[in-house]
Amino acid sequence: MTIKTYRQTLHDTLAEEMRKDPDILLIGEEIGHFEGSYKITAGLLAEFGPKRVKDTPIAEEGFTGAAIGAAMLGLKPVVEIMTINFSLVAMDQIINHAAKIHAMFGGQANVPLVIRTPGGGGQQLGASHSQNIEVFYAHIPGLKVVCPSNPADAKGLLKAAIHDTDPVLFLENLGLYGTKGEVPDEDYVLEIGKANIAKSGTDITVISYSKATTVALEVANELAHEQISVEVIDLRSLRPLDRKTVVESVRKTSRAVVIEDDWLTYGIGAEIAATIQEGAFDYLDAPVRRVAAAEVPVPYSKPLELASLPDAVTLSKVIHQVLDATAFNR
Amino acid sequence: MTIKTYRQTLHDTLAEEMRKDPDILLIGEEIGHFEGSYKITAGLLAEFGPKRVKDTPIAEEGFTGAAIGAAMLGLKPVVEIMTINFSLVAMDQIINHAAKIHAMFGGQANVPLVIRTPGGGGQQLGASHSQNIEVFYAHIPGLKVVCPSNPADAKGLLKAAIHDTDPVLFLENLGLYGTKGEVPDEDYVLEIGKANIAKSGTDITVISYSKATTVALEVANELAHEQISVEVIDLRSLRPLDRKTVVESVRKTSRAVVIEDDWLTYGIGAEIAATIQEGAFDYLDAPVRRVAAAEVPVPYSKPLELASLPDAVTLSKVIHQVLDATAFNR
Amino acid sequence: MVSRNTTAKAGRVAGKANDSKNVGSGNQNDKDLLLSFYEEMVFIRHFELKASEMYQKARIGGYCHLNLGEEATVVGMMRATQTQDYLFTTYREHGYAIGKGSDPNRVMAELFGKADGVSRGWGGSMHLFDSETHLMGGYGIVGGQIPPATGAALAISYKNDPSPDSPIVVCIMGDGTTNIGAFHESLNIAAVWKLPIVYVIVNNFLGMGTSVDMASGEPELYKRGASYRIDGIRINGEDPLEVYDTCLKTFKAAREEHRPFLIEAMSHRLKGHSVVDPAKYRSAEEVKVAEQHDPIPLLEKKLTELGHLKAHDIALIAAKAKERVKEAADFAEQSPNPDIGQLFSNVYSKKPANDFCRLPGEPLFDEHSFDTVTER
Amino acid sequence: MVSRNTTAKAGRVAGKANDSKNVGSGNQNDKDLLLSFYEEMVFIRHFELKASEMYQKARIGGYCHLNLGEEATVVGMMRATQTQDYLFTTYREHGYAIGKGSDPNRVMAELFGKADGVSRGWGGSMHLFDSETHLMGGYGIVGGQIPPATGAALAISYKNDPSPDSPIVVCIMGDGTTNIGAFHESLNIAAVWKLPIVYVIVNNFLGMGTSVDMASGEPELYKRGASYRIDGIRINGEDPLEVYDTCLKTFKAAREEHRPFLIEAMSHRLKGHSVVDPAKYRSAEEVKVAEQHDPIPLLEKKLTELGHLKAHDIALIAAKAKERVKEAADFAEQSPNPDIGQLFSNVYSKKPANDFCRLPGEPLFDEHSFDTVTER
Ligand SMILES: Cc1ncc(C[n+]2csc(CCOP(=O)(O)OP(=O)(O)O)c2C)c(N)n1
Ligand SMILES: Cc1ncc(C[n+]2csc(CCOP(=O)(O)OP(=O)(O)O)c2C)c(N)n1
Ligand SMILES: [Mg+2]
Ligand SMILES: [Mg+2]
Repeated sequence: MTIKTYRQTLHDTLAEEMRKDPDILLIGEEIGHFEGSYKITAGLLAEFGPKRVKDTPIAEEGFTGAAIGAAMLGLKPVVEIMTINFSLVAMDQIINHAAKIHAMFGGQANVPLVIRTPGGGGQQLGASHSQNIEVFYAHIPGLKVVCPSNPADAKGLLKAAIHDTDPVLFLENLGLYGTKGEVPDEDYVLEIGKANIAKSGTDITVISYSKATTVALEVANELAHEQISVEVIDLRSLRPLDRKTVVESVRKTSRAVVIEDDWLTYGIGAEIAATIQEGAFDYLDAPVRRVAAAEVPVPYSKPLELASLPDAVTLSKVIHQVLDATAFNR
Repeated sequence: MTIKTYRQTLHDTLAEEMRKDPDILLIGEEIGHFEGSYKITAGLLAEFGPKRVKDTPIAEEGFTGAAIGAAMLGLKPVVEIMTINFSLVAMDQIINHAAKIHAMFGGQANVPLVIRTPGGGGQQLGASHSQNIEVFYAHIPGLKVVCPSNPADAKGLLKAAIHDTDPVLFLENLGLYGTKGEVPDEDYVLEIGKANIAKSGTDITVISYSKATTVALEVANELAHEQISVEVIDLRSLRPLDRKTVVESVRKTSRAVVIEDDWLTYGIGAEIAATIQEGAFDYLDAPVRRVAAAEVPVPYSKPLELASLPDAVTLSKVIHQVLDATAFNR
Repeated sequence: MVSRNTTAKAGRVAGKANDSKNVGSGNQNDKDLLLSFYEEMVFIRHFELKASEMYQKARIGGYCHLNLGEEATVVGMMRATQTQDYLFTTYREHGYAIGKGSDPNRVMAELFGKADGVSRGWGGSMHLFDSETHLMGGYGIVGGQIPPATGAALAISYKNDPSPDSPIVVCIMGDGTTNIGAFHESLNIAAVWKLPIVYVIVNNFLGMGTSVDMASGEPELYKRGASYRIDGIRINGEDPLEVYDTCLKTFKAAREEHRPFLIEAMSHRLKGHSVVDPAKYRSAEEVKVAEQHDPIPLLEKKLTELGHLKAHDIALIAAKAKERVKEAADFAEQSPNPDIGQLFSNVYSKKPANDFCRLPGEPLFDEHSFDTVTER
Repeated sequence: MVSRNTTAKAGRVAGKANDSKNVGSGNQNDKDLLLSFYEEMVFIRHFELKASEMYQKARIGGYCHLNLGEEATVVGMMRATQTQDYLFTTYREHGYAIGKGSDPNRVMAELFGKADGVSRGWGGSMHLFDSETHLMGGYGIVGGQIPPATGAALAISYKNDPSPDSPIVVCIMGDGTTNIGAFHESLNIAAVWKLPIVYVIVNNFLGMGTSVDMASGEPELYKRGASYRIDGIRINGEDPLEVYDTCLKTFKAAREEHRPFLIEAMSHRLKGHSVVDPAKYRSAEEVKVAEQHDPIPLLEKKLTELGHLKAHDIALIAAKAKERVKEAADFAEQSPNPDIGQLFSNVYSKKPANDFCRLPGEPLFDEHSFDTVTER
């Protein structure tokens, strides 16, 4: 185990995999000479050369699509889309092509492609640069979507994504890059499609993913001082979705809250709540509540932006509301 | 009242509005000389001329974005995107621009734009041409999404969308174009953001929208013969979502099923189920069930395609399951 | 993964292998070559007519776009490819699939949506794929094929040096497609990365009903290569020999120099955009012009004048083609539907944990879902 | 909606109106014009330096891209616009906003995210908008401004005939932006529809750290107009007079002929891509070259040589600019934050039925939601 940032872990994992497999190449804007907009790929051009670390023109549709074609011929491209907001210009290639090619052509081709991209608000980047639109990709059969919330998972899931023979959207988060955690030194690979019980507890289940998981854990640890035992489920994978782990937890705790950074309506949490009400109907003591972003194009002004985003205080309040509504006694 | 097809109603409504307001213009591929891929705009080039019926190059991003700019300067463009599948190449303009411009610029500009586009599977068009991805747009604050299920609503909602001062995605469906219904002759305008109780009933609520509503009504009418009283809610608008009408109905019937043509996981129905479990928790006698498309890229083969899509038989079966599980006695 | 097979692409369709090596230019007087072009063109013509008939009979569903009028371009271009070359094309691709070497039976079976179809019934007319012939797909999204085609060329250059043995990518698109963003982004990437790819615009003067003049600021489309310093050339797509010669030369340069090219082949569309389009937007005059440019009578005339073809041969070749096409339709008819039990088997190449494989209306969970679950 | 104000755009920033009519070509010896260019350039320089300082002091958040090095292009181009003309630009737009006539106080307030900001605090540095000056927005998505700009030109041509009074659209973008699909689609549309729009590429030789040569198959970007038969011209963006003259002529043609043009202004970026970029990827040599092309010392030298400027004037102009910029920063500092109660007021221009206006964590329904509801 080594303590590292999420950023450093991504960097190291990319380098480690590239050293082992010459068919892995990196494709993206400003990943080489500029060393990456968020410096994940710093130094990799120097180590692997321009053949394997390919700076691209500003053409997300073109280079993401090119990565698809390269993958169809057996390469293993890892694409960086600078932020998930810019993936909107590449959407047709991701959804109509990467996700469909295996099925639409009767299983003859596959697309071993990884698309790394960060989401995240809270950086005062304004409405078109602050979105968490992972639900678009999570909705699509043929894609996988993973969303590590900490450095260790970043390593385990990035390796899994690179080894995967199908397209994987690897969701990072601007707010996580600087966070630290223990990272296994060995060749650590997680299984895609499995949620993680990030903290076990007995009174209430909080379901989350990506950066919001750090908030969930923070609140869970705080509430422990109030003798409230919170179980935190980190989804880790949005597609496939590990419904069973979620439902089993709620069958145990009888209460559930989702915290997510995206917009509430038709967000990730909607599916979680819908799943829980079906799978734990007779076990639930109160409705599943969702803590999500206010439904506005994210404002630049700091106080406005903060008001629009979920946070620990809000989550804690909602947990208390659910406990109160269910005659929870400490 | 006149009996008309959904197609004819759209055509007539466009013409009627264009005659009244010279600032309305139509923009899209093959809408003029070709008279529209699905013939909605047949004859309009002849009536209004090329200034107001603009055939475009194949460039959805370019012309949808151009419509945004034209709207910012006070025109009222009605864009046709041939099918919702092709909207993926225009997504950045719709989501990062049309939906954001009003808020991001502090309310100084608005975008009175309508984007008409059909969704729909079941036409053997294969994986990339058979999607129902309206949830992408429904998730976005700043957009409105309406989805008429019959000719009268098509008229009322298209008028509302054209009169609206904000961007509206107007969802049609390939399978609805040929369907007929009574259409009010007068200047009929519906309010965006309100659901419709398409059929009232007391035993179970079926929530639906667009083409699936026709299936819901068909099943409701059939089940009436079995003395099952089904209430059918046609959402009409996916954003804003009329949660109250849905929940009030379920508070009355205690049972709910959603039928939708999109994929189940993170689909429209997820939000409906999540909303119901929160708003009618103490009233529900059984979990909300969802009848949606199987999670596969839609196959071309007819039997495979049919197996992947929801239908009346399935809905009926699920309704019976819910009734049986709740000791419903006829 | 990149095949090393460098043998010349054989003309397979008329049931007859073409053994002319595609290394030099064709010859006006090369009787065998010209005749084999003719036979394959006639075969494709009849294949498309059969497809149209089968569509009317509802054996084929969805959209169905034909190569009628485009046969000279199809045959000249496909003959100039090598088996190892990768082909990315559009929804208007039956002829190209056959020309690249796919079994016409399996192409027809795909149009019927059957299990023996080249795409196992999953793709249909717009989405033919044949891993054996390196047909990397027909794509239904306008421009959608161009970025993946470009990336396939990246994979080639990643694994191969320029050489007479290097595979290349041939990426086909329509005229209308040159106006979409993916065209621009991809050609630029191919230029900057020096990729072995030849983009071929089949200019049939129309998108669906919109003319090139109305849609493209620069209607001489081959000139658009200049924005990327890609050499562009316009050819007469009605003449299979001109198509063949130009392609041969251009493909050779792409192979040996690893750089992109742009070819624009002018070729009229004889019928509507798809089988269901009556093409009312076309004047009688325009239709007549298109018919005058039908490459089959043109070649027939030329071959007859050269003394290579008699009326009797013409009838014989047509009869043979019809016979073979009928065989394809019979094969397609008899092929079974894909197994419904396999509905979920193509979503991923390996089934992941917690993959959601439920039919419409099935509950999220069943009685066995929580066998191991905790008591409450 | 299209304003008919045809008065020449005045240079507002240095607090001094420029009354030269922008109808003819500027003159090398027009002292007043050159001096007013100089003053405005110096003002923008100091504005950007203050922005950088305020960013370091955390008064400004998010991304912040400066016009340092680009002042001659900014001033020459903006002076050539008329108030009625519409400007669509990028995230690197403080100078353009000021040059088009926005109050520097309100521009700075926007960078601070304050209620008096030109975008009411909703946009920030990347998203300046000013309906009064027809600044139709800075856009943060590369290429995102180009389609709406093109559509604004459509609206102009819908409502106005070509004439010396017609407004036009000026659409600014960076060099790297010419490689994205929206560029291609939009220029083609503008050509086919004959729209009154001038696309201006500010070529600063770099995307973020990627050079034009590495990113563009044709690095002489003005030549890319040819793909749409749009006339392109390359100018020296360091010389405000050349920029002014060319823009004046080109804008006039766009106004009077209603057709699109493409201008490429070469102009070095003095610092990193944004305030936080140390630009390590640039060699000392490259930095030196950029500094040699700094348009302010260049113009200073010229004006000094012409005898229009003395050391004393230079100091005075700088002092005045600094003073004015300080005033802007003070204004921004004192301006209030936007009212949190207005969080939901900008989602739609009119609040629709059932709009969802709940803060994070609020339940979907409250006790009043179902006041009218049926008993069970
Ligand atoms: C992105 C996208 N937009 C629109 C369509 C609908 N469409 C299918 S074919 C076609 C015309 C294409 O014209 P062209 O590129 O000239 O090819 P052709 O059909 O003439 O061979 C259009 C608009 C589509 N499939 N994809
Ligand atoms: C679609 C999209 N992709 C990537 C980015 C990230 N990005 C912001 S600015 C920039 C470089 C733009 O270069 P250029 O067009 O030359 O403009 P400059 O910054 O030099 O003025 C990039 C890649 C973005 N904002 N939008
Ligand atoms: Mg065409
Ligand atoms: Mg630049």
